[in-house]
Amino acid sequence: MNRIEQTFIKLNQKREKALVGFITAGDPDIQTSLAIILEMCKAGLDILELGIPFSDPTSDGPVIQRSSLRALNKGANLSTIFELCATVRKHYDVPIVLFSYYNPMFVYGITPFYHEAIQSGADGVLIVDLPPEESGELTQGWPDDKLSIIRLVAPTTPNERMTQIVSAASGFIYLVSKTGVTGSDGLQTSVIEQNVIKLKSLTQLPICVGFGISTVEQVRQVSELADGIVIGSAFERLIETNLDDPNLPKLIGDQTAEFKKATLA
Amino acid sequence: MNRIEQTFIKLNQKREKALVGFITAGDPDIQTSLAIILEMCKAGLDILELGIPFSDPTSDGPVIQRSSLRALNKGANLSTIFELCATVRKHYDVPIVLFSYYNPMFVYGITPFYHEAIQSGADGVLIVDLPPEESGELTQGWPDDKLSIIRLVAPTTPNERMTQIVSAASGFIYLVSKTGVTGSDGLQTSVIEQNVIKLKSLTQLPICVGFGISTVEQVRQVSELADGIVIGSAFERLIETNLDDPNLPKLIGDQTAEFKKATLA
Amino acid sequence: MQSDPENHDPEKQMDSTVFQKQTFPDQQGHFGPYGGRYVGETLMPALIELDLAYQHFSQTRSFQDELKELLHHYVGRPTPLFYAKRLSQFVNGASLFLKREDLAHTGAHKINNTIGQALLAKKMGKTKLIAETGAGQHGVATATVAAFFGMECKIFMGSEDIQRQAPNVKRMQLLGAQVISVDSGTRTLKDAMNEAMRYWVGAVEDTFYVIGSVAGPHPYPVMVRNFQKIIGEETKLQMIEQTGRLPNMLIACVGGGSNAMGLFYPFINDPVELIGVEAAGFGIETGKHAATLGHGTTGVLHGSKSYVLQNQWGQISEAHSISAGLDYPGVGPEHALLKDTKRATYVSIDDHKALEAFRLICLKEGIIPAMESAHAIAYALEAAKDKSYNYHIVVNLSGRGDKDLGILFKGEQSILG
Amino acid sequence: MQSDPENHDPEKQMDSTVFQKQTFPDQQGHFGPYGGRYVGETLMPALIELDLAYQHFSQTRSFQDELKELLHHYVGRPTPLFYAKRLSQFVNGASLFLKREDLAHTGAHKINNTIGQALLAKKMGKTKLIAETGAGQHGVATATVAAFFGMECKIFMGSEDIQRQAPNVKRMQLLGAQVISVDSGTRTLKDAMNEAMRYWVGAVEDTFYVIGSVAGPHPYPVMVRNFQKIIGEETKLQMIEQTGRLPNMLIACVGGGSNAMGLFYPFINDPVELIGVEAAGFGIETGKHAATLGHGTTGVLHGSKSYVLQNQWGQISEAHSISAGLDYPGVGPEHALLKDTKRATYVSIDDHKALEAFRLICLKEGIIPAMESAHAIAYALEAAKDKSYNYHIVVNLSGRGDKDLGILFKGEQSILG
Ligand SMILES: Cc1ncc(COP(=O)(O)O)c(C=O)c1O
Ligand SMILES: Cc1ncc(COP(=O)(O)O)c(C=O)c1O
Repeated sequence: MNRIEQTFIKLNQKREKALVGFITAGDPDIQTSLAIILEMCKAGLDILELGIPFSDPTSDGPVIQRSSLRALNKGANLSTIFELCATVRKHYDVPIVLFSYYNPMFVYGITPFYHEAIQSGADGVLIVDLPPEESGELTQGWPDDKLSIIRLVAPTTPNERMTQIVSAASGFIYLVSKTGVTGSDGLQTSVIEQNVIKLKSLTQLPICVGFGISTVEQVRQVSELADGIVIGSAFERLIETNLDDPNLPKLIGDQTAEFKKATLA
Repeated sequence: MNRIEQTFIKLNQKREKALVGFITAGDPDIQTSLAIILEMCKAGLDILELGIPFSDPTSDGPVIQRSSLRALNKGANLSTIFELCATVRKHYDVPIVLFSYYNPMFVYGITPFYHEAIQSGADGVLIVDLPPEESGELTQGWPDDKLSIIRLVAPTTPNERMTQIVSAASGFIYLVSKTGVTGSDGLQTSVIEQNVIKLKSLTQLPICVGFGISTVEQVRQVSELADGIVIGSAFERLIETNLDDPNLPKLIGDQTAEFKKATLA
Repeated sequence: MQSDPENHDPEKQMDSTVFQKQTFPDQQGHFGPYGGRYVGETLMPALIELDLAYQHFSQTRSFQDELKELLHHYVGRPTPLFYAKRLSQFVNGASLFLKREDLAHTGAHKINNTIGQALLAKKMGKTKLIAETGAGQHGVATATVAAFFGMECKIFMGSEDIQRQAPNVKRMQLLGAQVISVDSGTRTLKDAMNEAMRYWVGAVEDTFYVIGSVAGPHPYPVMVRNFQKIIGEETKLQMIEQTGRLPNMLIACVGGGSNAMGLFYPFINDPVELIGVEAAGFGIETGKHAATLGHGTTGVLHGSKSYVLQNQWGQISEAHSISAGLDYPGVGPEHALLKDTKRATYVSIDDHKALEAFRLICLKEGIIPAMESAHAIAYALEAAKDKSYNYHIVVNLSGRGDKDLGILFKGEQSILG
Repeated sequence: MQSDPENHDPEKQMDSTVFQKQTFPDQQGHFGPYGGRYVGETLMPALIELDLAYQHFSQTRSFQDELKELLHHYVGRPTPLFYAKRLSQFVNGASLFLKREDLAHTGAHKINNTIGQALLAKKMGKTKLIAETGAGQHGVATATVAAFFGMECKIFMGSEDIQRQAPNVKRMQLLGAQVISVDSGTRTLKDAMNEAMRYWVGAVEDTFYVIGSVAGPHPYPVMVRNFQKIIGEETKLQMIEQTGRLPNMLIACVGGGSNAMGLFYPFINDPVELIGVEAAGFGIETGKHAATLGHGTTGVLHGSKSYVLQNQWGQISEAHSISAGLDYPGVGPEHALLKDTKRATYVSIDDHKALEAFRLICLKEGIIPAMESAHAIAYALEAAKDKSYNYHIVVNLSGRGDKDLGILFKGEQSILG
């Protein structure tokens, strides 16, 4: 049983929901990024989604676009990111999901990527632009299923397709809250609720909801519907507006703690 | 016998060549224009070519274009020009040829034009853009042939066509010295000579040469070939460069005298 | 003081049946009382030579074949005739068809003519071309054929038009032509033509003057009309193919009048209404317009007799139009005859209405028309109103509007709002 | 660290005979190891719906008839195939023929595709169109069909391209489209496409994304190729009509690759050499180029797998070309397959040579080509050199150069000297 499963079991027992935190690896630089992550873990983050920056993040809104650019400009790459991952793993047992666009992985090499990921303590991957239809190349290149493959379900996903997706998924299901890129405004809880219900009828996997959740109040609302909440742009926005603040990691940590509180029943 | 014929007979007897002076009527204004013309006559001008300014003088170079514009801007029109002509006639017996583009005449009315011209003492017309082919309308509208019709022959005119042109002409033949608009540079005396010889074999009419004759030396050269020399742009250039000089009419008169001297054998 | 040809020209009494009995022009280039050759003697021999050469070569099989070939493979003819369904639905009246001269190489009908004249120039052994241009379309079309036939080329263009139609200036330069800025007079088409004629006087031996419309001295009006009449010939075939019959009405804008004559001529003896649309500029009542046929008087300009805009003393007036190609105080002599005989009707459309029509066809049909052509469309929209859908109107879309972007935008802001 | 598909993709061993045995793409949009659908889940259902709709409607008679009709009467097809005699004489080698896509409505081949996609959008009940654009030609072509079909339209364009291709921005605006300036990344086509995809994610229910080349996720590469293959179909007929046989070589520029695929596809099983010309920008050796097939590596960009320009970490590189339409670090997946199988050859031409060819065709043939097309011409001039006149080369003149006047003139001075 890997760390992701263990985490959900534990949370379930505590009647808590998972706070999944997305951070672009290496933003604003590798050192600060590490410090931020450590603070988040300390503050009670349940799952870390470690974003591999990509030059052309077509599923992301402006906040994460800019964060990717900052990370790339500071030289972040898969090699430094695996190191970062390994360092986090030394300090915390938090499940780590590597979030990526397919190209950086593909170019690194599917099999080398797998080994490095495992080596550095990662627990899963979420490849935003790799639908099940195109996953064969990846799964064939991987020796076993020690890395969970988190899959996305969107509000536009029809029912049959949901079945297909969840059957190819492991770890948890990432339910996209709305049509739109990351960081978009507005939350339609009724749509989320309907989709969670549908998914629950199709899979045992936990359901985490993401895209556009940025306030404590929203976290509270979604906590009542799903097994976890993913926060990304909200953290990155905080980084962006406090780039020169030496206290930045602490700020993110505090924010994490606040969000985490809102996931308690 | 009209004044043009008489003039050439007289000049012939004196072994002189005709100095034909072109002046845009009303340039720079009607009063000064009159003063200029009177000075020219006093200085020995043999024939006055009185230019009726036209807005679109396509056969004229920049100097005469600008002179036409000055005249028009000061309100010159056929009515004031006939008056000017009549005033000149009161003082001098010099033959007056009205030089025009066809449109101002046509719009004034062919027949009214004829009567006004005769009335104000004009002796001939030279209509630069009215070839013999299109002259029927004009000659049909004129009761008699008291107004000479001066015709142009160009270096491009083939022999047969020369015959046709001279047979429709009266007064004198205006031989265009070169291909080009008025005021163009350079004089090819050999071409002129050839054309004069050809014309002499076709007609008894005197031959006057014009276009681009601007120096005393050129007047002298052409005087050896033809019966008369037409000077236009050279006078207009002098007007243009001395617009503010109260002595302007006298300047033109002096220049006329110089040119006239050069026409003496 | 205006000499009114009605008084002394018996031909002026002709009505439209005259076209069934007679073809125009006569040997000397007269269209009834209009046309002819009013130029300085230096040019007369060149015009006579041109007339003979045109009569000769245009009858030869090799000239005809070569021209046909070029029109097809180089110019892109036949241009489509397009039923403008959305525009027709919008007016909810007559059916509107567009003759797509905008799709011809270089973007307007002008090339039909320049390619014919350049081919003739080549046959005549001329090595240089000159032309006047207003909108720049004729200049581009001349520069194009000059490059094509390997001839030197000079284009005369008013300095105001150089401003208004900047892209076309650049196109001419890329095509290797020298663009000569004309600063005299109104600095528009009229003065460009004056200057081209002046230049021609000095260069007539080796230089062919490619006139851009059915204006100028004989044989230009007839020659240009004949090179442009392919527009009407194609339209006739296409209408019959698409609708099974002749159209009821043809509409074309009139600057010098070449696209209109080209469209009208093949229908001259057919029961089809012919409408020429002139530019009313700021409005006829302001005096700032280019409605030569509608509001001009008989006169002689640029070598032929026709209607002109002029004052009582025969001085040519300044024309006004938003569209450089219509901004001309003269008009081809054949139109004068069509007007007097009532065979064609001439109306006018002001800048404002032309802009509205421009906007409408952009938005309804996805076609950016030349501002010139927008005048024809504007009138078509009016004419279509009280008709039924089985009344068929063909509008000549004489050119595309790429050249007009400059006048439509002040900085980044569109004047269409 | 580069994952080289040669090592684990047995299909990569295919040679060009594969096209005789198999058609591409497969059901999932794979061209051998390339193509596919690499997009966020939100878009997947839309792509599947699009694929089904495309498969369905494109087979119906009414769709085919309507498209054919529009291509003929609205777009102006067939475009001419023109034997460029002067250019051929100049190179004194092979005979050069130009396929005149510059004469299509809006001035480039792009409209063949947009009119097809817009018609499909209409059938699917979509009311809004979006598109990315580089040179602006695809943007204009999309704005045009949006106006034509009465749909709302948003065009995403990099802010650098907005500068480079200003006239096309104005044209789109006149056609009623909203031009959205994209300031992220390289501010060119790549980022315009990123932004269009992002917008689409949020608007996928009522919005049809009109992709402008044979790139993007399945079914775009096959759909766009099929809408563009009319270029090659016409060319085949025209060459046979004009020369009695197939050409020896086809040459087209390759940005995303749509004009090239459109020309090549109907010849895929014929004994005809296929040459794609990419932009070498400042020169391959400078690293500032857009020669994706020639010097890129396999990767995934904009929803499909193909060659891309990228660094060792899979970050997409900035492309460089004087020509905005070629300035793209990706390329359609079918070209990747054509390259690997050696069915087509890909070469590159730098800015300087493209400008020279641009200049030459202006002066020799009187045709102002798009800077994109000038790359194809430049290579054709080289390829023609050591051949005889009965070696026939067809060059796709994919568009006209009006849009490029801005980059060719600094102020009033032409950079062509
Ligand atoms: C597109 C277009 N239409 C019409 C005209 C007007 O000329 P014409 O009346 O000779 O057709 C012009 C002149 O430049 C033009 O460019
Ligand atoms: C005229 C022209 N040719 C070629 C291209 C390149 O695109 P593709 O390779 O898809 O034909 C463009 C793109 O904008 C273009 O405008």
